[in-house]
Amino acid sequence: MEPLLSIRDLSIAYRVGTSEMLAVENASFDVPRGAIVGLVGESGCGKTTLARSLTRILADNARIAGGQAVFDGQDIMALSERRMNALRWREIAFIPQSAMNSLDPVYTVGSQLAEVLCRRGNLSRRAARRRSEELFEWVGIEAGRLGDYPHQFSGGMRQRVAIALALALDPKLIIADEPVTALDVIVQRQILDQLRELQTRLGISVILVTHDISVVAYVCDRVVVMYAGHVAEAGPMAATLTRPAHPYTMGLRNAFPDLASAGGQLTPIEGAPPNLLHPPPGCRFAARCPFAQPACTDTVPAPVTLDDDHVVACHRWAEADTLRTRAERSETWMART
Amino acid sequence: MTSSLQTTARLALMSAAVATFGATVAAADPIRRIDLITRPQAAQPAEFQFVQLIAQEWRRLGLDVNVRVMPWEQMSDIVWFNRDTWDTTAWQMVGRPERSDPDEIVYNLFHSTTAERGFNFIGYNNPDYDAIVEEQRVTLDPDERRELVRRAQAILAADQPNMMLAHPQSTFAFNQSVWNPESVVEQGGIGIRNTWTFMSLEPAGDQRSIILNSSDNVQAINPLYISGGVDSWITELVWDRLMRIGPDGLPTPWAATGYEWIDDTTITVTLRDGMSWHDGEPVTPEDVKFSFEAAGSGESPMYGPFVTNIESIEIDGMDITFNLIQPSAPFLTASLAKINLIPKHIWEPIIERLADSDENAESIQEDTPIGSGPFRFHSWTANEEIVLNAFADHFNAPKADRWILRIVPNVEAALGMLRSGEINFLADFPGDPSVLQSAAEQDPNLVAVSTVDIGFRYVAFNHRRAPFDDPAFRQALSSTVDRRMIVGAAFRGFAVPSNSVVSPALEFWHNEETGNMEAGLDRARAILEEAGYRLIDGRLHYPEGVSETLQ
Amino acid sequence: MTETEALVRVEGARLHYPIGGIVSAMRGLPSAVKAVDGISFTLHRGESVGLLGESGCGKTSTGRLLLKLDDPTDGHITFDGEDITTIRGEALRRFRTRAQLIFQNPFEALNPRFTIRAALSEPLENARIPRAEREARIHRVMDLVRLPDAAQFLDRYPHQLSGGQLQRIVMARALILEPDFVVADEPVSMLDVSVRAGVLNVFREVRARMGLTAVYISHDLALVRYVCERTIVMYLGRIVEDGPTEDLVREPLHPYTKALVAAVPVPHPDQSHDPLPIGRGAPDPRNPPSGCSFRDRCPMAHARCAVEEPGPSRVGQRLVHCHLYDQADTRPAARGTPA
Amino acid sequence: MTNPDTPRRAGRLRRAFAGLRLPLHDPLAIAGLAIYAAFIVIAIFAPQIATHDPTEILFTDDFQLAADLRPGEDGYIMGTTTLGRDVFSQLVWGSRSALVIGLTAAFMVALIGSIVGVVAGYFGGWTDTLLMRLADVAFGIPFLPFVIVLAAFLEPSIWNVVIAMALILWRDTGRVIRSQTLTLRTRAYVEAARISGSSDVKIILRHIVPNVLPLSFLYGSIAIGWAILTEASISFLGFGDPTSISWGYMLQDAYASQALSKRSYYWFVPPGLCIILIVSAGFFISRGYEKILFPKLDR
Amino acid sequence: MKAITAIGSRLLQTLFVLWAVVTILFLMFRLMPGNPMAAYIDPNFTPEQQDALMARFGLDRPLWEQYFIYLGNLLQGDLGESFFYRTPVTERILALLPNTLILTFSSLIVAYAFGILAGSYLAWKRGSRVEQVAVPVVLTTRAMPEFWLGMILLAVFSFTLGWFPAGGTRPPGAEYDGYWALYTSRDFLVHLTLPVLTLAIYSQGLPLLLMRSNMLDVMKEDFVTMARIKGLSPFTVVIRHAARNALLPVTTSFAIAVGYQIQGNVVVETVFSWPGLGRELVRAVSASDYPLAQGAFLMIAVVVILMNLIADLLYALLDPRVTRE
Repeated sequence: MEPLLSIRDLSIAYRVGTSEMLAVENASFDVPRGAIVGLVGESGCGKTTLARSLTRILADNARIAGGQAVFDGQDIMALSERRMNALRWREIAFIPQSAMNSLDPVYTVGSQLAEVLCRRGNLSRRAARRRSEELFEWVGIEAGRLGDYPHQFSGGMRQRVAIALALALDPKLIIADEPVTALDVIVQRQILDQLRELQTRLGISVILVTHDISVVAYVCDRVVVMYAGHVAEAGPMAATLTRPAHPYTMGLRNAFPDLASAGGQLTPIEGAPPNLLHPPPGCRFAARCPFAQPACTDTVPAPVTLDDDHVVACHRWAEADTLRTRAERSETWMART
Repeated sequence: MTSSLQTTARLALMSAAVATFGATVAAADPIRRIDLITRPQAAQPAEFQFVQLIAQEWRRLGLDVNVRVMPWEQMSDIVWFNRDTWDTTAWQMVGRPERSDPDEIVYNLFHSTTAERGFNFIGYNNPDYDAIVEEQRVTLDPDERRELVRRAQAILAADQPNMMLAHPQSTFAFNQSVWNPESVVEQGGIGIRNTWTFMSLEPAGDQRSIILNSSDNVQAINPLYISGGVDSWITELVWDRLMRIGPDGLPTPWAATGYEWIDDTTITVTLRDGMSWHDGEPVTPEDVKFSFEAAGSGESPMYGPFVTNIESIEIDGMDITFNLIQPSAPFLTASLAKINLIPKHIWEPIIERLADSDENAESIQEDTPIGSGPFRFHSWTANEEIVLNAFADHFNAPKADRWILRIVPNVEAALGMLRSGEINFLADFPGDPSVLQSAAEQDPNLVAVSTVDIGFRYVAFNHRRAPFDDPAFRQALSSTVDRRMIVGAAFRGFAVPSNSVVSPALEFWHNEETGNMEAGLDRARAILEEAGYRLIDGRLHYPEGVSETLQ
Repeated sequence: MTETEALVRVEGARLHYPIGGIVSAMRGLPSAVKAVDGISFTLHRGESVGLLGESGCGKTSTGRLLLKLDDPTDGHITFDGEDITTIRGEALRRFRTRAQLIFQNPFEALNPRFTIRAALSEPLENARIPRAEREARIHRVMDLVRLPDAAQFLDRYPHQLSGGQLQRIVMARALILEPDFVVADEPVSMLDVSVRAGVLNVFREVRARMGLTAVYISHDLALVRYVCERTIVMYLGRIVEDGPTEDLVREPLHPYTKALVAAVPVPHPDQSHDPLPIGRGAPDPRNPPSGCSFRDRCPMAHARCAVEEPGPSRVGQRLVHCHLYDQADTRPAARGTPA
Repeated sequence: MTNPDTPRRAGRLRRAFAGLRLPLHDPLAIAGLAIYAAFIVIAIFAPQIATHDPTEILFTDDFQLAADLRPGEDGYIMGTTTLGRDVFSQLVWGSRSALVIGLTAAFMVALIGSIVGVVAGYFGGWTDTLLMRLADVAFGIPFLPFVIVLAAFLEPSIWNVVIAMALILWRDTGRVIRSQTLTLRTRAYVEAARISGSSDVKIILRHIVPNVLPLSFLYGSIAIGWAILTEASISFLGFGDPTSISWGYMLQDAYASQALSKRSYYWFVPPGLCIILIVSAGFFISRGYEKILFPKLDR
Repeated sequence: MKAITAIGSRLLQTLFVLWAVVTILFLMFRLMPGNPMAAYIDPNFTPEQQDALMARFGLDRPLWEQYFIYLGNLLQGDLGESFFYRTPVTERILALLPNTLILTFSSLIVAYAFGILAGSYLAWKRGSRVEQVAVPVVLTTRAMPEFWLGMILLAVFSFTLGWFPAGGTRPPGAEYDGYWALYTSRDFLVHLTLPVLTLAIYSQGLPLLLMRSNMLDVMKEDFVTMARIKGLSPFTVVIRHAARNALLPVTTSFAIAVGYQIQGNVVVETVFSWPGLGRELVRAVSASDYPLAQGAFLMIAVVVILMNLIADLLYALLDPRVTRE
C-alpha cells in the first residue's frame, strides 16, 4: 500500500547571523498508513524541526531548503500557502510537547475545541458541542470539564485535551512532538496507551517525536533514528531495536538503563554532536564512532536499504552484524576516550 | 538726565572698581555678610530682577551680599512675624482705592507704635516724625493736612528708612470694537480696571457682556471679609458703600447723597432715597447702622479696625450721624468708603449665631450674596468663572448686561483670549507690559492703558540691626543705584522712579520736592567716606570705634 | 548494622510551605502545601539511597531538608549525631563542607559569568584552603570526575562546555571539599541519553572510591536501580515503601510501587502492554485525601484507608506504609530501622 | 542549536565593559550614549563655550537693558531674555544642571532601589515584608504633588527634585529588583554558592548584584529623564530654583515673559528640545539595557 | 474562594497604605518650617485675634492631639476648613474632582485607543522601516515636557489658527443643566480638545510600547504557533489569540496610568486654565493653604491608591489563571 507520507531528501535551513545551517539534511523516510512512526534522536538532531516542517509553520529564521514530502499524493512542500492551510488540522494535526503553553490561557478548552470545529470544520455550534463531548469521552475526560480553563487541568489531563484537539477534525496524520516527555511515568504510560488505542481505532498515522527509545519501543511500529540532522537509520521498530545497523543506534542501547535486564555496566557514547554551522564533511557520527574509517570522515554515507524496509546510512553497513557484537562490549566505546 | 543715567550704567558695567576711598589704618570690624531677601522670579519677576541688580551694585561698594530667594510664606514669617533676624528685603505695598488717603501709608508704615506688631516692621523710630503724622490724622482742614503730609515725606527722604524704588504702572487693555473707549474711566493710582469703568462701559456692538480675566482664584464673595485682590472687584460691584473713591482719588458721596461735619468728632450722612437690595427689600438707615455695627462686632476682624473710632451711630430719618472718639481726617476714605452696606434682614441672624461659635463671619459664604450694588450676583463656578448681572434698579445702573470674570492662570493664554475675543477686557496682566503695548499697536481693536499706581516697591532696611541703624549707611545704600535704571531693567519702563511713599498719582498729597535722588556708585562711596566707613582689601568696614553690635 | 554507623537520621520531618495570607487563615482554608509530611528514615555511612517518586511527591524537598537548604517545619534531622535544624555560624559552615548537592540542571548550576576555575575555587575559598593548595586540589578533583586534561577546561566559561562536561564539573565542585554526604538531584535528567551513562558511571565510581553516603533523587526507577542499593519511594510528601532496590524492582509491595514498576518503559520491543494497576488522575499536593494519600488512585483501597493513615509495616527487609501489610505483630518492629 | 562563536565574542565584550555594562550592541542605545557624551562635554566646558555669565544682567551699548534681543542682534548668538540674560549661555549652562540633577537622581533611585530590592528579595521574611509595605506606601504617594509640596516648604533648590525622587521613586526599581532577586536566589548556581559555604554578603556581591546591575541601570536611565522632566515641571509651576540656570528655569522664564506672544521661539523652543533630547537619550539607553535583560523581546 | 481571600488581603493592604499616606501627609504639613497661618494673619489683628484664629484651626493643640482629631474628622469625610476660602475643603475638592477625572479619563482613552492600535500595528510590522523610525519617535514623545508641548499647541491651534479656545471648560457665561449637560455639549468638547491632545500625546507611548512588546512576546508563544498550525486565519490568530492575550497587561496598566496621569495633570491644568484639582493643589501649596493642599493631595493619593487596587483586581478579573482556581 502507498505510504501516507513519503519524505524525500528533505532539507531545512536556519539562518544564524549571516550564515545558514542545515538543521535537517536530505532526510528520507516513509510513514505508512495507520502506523506510529517514532522519530528519535538527541536534542538538536533536527527531529522537531523536521516534524514541524510538515505543517509548514517554521520559525521565522527557518526555511525549507529542498526535498519533498508527498502526503496523500501531493507534495506539501510545493503547495500554495492557501492549499496548505486547507490541509492543516483537517489532514495533519499536531500534539505539542507542552499543552500548557499550547493552549490559549484565556479561553476555556471547550471554546478552543469549538474554535477548531466551527472555523476549520464548519460545524454548527451545537454540532461542535456534541463533537467536543464525544472527543472528551474518547480521551477519558468528563464532558463537564469543557468549561474549564487550561490551567485548571493537571499535566496529564492537558495532554489528553491536546489529543482530543488533534483528533477533532479526523486527520489522517498526527504529529506528536514529545507528547509525554514532561509527564510522570505512570501518566506517561496511560497517555501512550490512550494514544495507541485511539490511533488503532481510527486508523490514523502518527509521527511520534521523542528522545526516549523506551517510548518508541512501547508504542511505535516503525522508528527513524536521527543524528545531527541526518537520518541515521530507519526501519520497523522491532528489527531496528533488536538488530540495529547503525553504530549510533547500537551505542544508544548501551547507554540506556534498562529495568527489564538485570545489572550490567552502562556505556556512554563519548563526545558531543558536531556543530551544524560547520558540519564535518563525512559521516556526522564519525567523530564519536568506534568503528570509523578514513572514508567515514570524508564522504557522507548514502542510505542503504537492508531487508524489510530497514534503511541505514553507514559506510560499514555490510558489517553490521559483526559491529553489533563488538558494540555490545563497553571496551569498544571506551577505547576512544 | 540721560547722560547721568548713562554714567551710572557705565559704572555698573565696569568690573569691580578699585578702592578709592578710606585709609587702611585702625582695626574696626568689617561689615558682616548682609542678606537681601526676595521672592522667586516666577512669583515676582520685577522684584527678583531689581534685587539682582541692587545686589550686584552693593557688592561693588565692598559689601558681601547674600541674596536669599524664598516664597512669600517664609519671607513674611521672617520679616513680618520675627522682625529681628533679617537685614534687608524687597517689599511691596499694593494700591487700593482706600490708600488714596495717605494716612494708611504715612502713619501705619512709619509710626513707632506700629513697630512692635504693626506695619512698621522695619522698626523706624523718629519722634519728630511721629508727632507730624499724629497731627495730620486729626487735622481736618485739607490744606493744613496736606502740608503736614508733605513734611512727613521730606523727613523720610532725609532719613531713608527704606530704599524707595518706584511706583509701578498698572497696564490693562480692552477691545474697543466691543466697548466704546469713551466709556472707559481711568482712576488715578488704580488704572482703567475699576468699578467706575465697569459701571460705565458702553457696548459698541452686540456684545453686552464684560468678559474679563483674573489669574488668581476668587477666594470669597463676602462683604465682611477682606480676602484676595480679585474678590474686591466683586464686592465693590455687588455692595454699595456710603462713599466711594472717585476717579480723582478723592472720596465722593455714593449711597449717601452728602455728608456734613457737625464738629471734629461728629459727622452726619444722608442716605440716598429709593435704594433696594437685590432681593427687593428697601435699603434703610437701619441697614446702614447695622453694617457698621457688624463690622465692629468682632465677627469681622478685618473690618474691625476701620470702625474702632466710632463711638455711636444715631438715625434720624434718612440721616445717619456718626459720633467719633477722636477727630479723624481719613474717616471718609477709611470708614465711609470702606464699609460695605449689608442687608440687616439677612446678616443679623447670622451675626447672632456666630456670637456663640468659634467661627466668624469670614467663613460665611452665602449661596446667593445679596447687596445693593450696580451688579447682582448670578453664578460662581469654582476656579472657572463668576457671573454678575446688571442690577437695573440701581441708581447708577451699568450699561453692560453681564460681568463675567474668567479665571485664567496662564497669562499668555489670557492675552491670546483677548486677541481672539474670548475675553474683551484684560483686567489682570502680571506679565511683561511691553507685550501688551505692542499687541495693542498691532491690533487696532486693542487699547492698552497704563496708569501709575498708588502702590510702590522698595527695599526695606531693618533698623533694629547695625549697620542699618545708621542713616548715613542707609543713605549710601539707597543712593547706589539710579532708580531710572531699575525702572528700565526691572519694570521695562512701566513704572515711575520714586523717592516718596506717596504716589505722584496722588497729586494733592505727593511732595514732588522729594524728587529723584542723586544716585550712583560715586555718590554712595562719597556718603560712606564722609561717615567714616572704610574699604580695606575690597571689604567695607565700620567707622573707627564702631564695632558690630550683633551677637 | 549498629546505630553508630548512621550518618543521617530523619525523624518525623515535615516541610509545609505557606500559601494564602491572614485572610485565608481567618476563613479556615488550608494555609500550607505539605511538601514533606512526616517522614522518618536513617542513612548509614557509605550507603547509596534512591529517593523515588513522581513530581510533587516531596523528594526534592526532602533533599533540601537533608542539606539544610530549608529547615523543617517540624521534626528533626541529625547529621553525624548533630541536629542540623538548629546549627548556625561556624557549625553550619563545617556542615556545608561535609554535605553537598549535585544539581539537576548543569546549565544553571554554574554562574555563567565565572570561569570553571572560579566556580571550583569558590568552595575552597570558603573553606579557607590556602591559595597554594587550591590548584592541586582542582586538578585532583578534575581527574576524579574523568576530565583529566583540566587545563583545557579551567579557563572556559560554562556555555562553552557540553552538558556532559558541565555535569562533571558540577560534580567536581560538590566533591572538591571531600564531603561525607552527597545529594544528587536528578543529575542526568537534563542530559542527552548518549552521555547520561558517562555521568552515572562517574557517580558510581566516585561514590565507591570516596566511601560517600549518597542520596540519589529521581523519578526514574531504572536510573535509581543503576546507582542505589536501597530505595525510598515517596508519594505526596510521605514514604510509601523503603527497602533494597533489587527487592523493590523484583517484587514491589505497595500498590503505588507496583504501578510505578509496571509503568517504567523499557527499550525493548517485547514488553507488557497491560493496563496499569492504578486509577487515573493526578495527585494534588494542595488537597491530599484523608487517611492514606494514595487511596483515591489505589485499586485496593478499602474503608479503613480513608480514615487511618497507614504506619510502617516491616516485610522482610522492607518497610511498607500500607494497610494491606498492616499486621499487629510487625508494628513495633517497624518502628526501628531496617536491619 | 548552540553556536559557540557568537557568545564567545559577546563574552569578551561583556567582560571588557563589565563595570558599566553599557549596551553597545543596540544602535538606539549608542545614539543615546552619544547624546549624553555630547552634553557631558558641553557641561564640562560650559565656561569656555558660553559667551556670557548666564545670570549676568546685560546692557546694550547705549546703556539700556539688553532685553528681548533677537538672535544675532548685538552679537548674542541666540538673543537675550526679557530680563537681559544671554539665551545661548543659559542653554549651555543648563546642560550642567540637567546632568547634575539627572545623574544624581538616577544614581539615588538606582542605588536605593537596588539595595532595597536585593535586601528584600534575598533575605525575605519580615525584612521583605517591611520593605515591600514601605514600597506600597511610596506607590500611594503621588509623586509630582509630593515634589511640589517639598519644594514649597524647603527653599527653592534643584536638590528638592533629587530628594523627592530618592524618597519616592526607588519604589519601582525596588520592586522589580526584588522580584529579579527572588528568581536569582532560587537559581541553581546561587544555591550552589550557598552549599559551598559562601556567606550571604559574598553571594549577594558575587552572584546577585552583577545580575541585577543592568536592571538598576535600566531604571537609572529612565530616572534621569524623570528627574529632568520633573525639574522642568516644578520650575514651570514656580517652585524652581531661580539662582541655578536649568532648562526648566529657562522655559519658565520664557513662559513668564510671554515669549510665545513675542514670537521669541529662539528662546522657548531650544530648552524644550534640549530636554527632549537628553530625556529621550536616557530612554534610548534604557532600551539597550532592556535588550540585554530580555534578549528574546527584540531581534 | 482563593480569589476572594486574595482580594481580601489586597483590600487590607490598601487600607494600610491609605492610613500610612494620611499619616505621612499629616506629619509633612505639620512639621514643615514656617508659621502655617503666616499668610492669613492680618497685621491689624490683635494677639488675641491671632490666637483665636490658631485655635479655630486647632493649631494650638499638641501634635498628637491634632493627629487624632484629624483622623477622626477624616473618617467622617471632613478634611477641615480651607484657610484661604474659609469653607470646607471637602466641598471644594468635590467640585473640582469631576473636571480632573474627565480630563484624565478622556485623555487616557484617546491615548490607549491610539496606543493599542499603533502598538499592534508596529508589532505586526516588526523589523520594518516604519517600526524602526516609530520606536524612537514614540520614546521622544515621552520625553517632552507637557507644559512645553501644551504651550506650543496653544500657540499654534489657538493663538495662531484660532481653531480652539485658549482655556477653560466652557464659553464665558454659558450655562448647562448640571454636569451631564455640560460634559455632553459640543462647547465642552471643543474646550477639552487641546488639553486632551497634550496629555494623550504624552501618554500614548506607554500603551503603545507595552502593546507592541506584549504582542511580540505573545506572538512567540506556543499557543499562537499552534493557532497557525490549526490553520486558523491570520486575523483570528492575531486578534483572537495574540491581541487578546497581549491586551491583558495593557488593560491593567490603564488603571495605573490613571493614577500617574492625575498627578501630571497639575501642569496641564495650569496651561489650559482647566478648573481641576491639580491646579487647586498648586495654588493651595503656594498660598500656604495647608488644609486644602492636604485635602487635594490626599484626594489625588486616594485616586492613585484606588487605581493601583483596581489594576490588581482588573488583572484578576481578566486573567482566568488568577480568578478560576
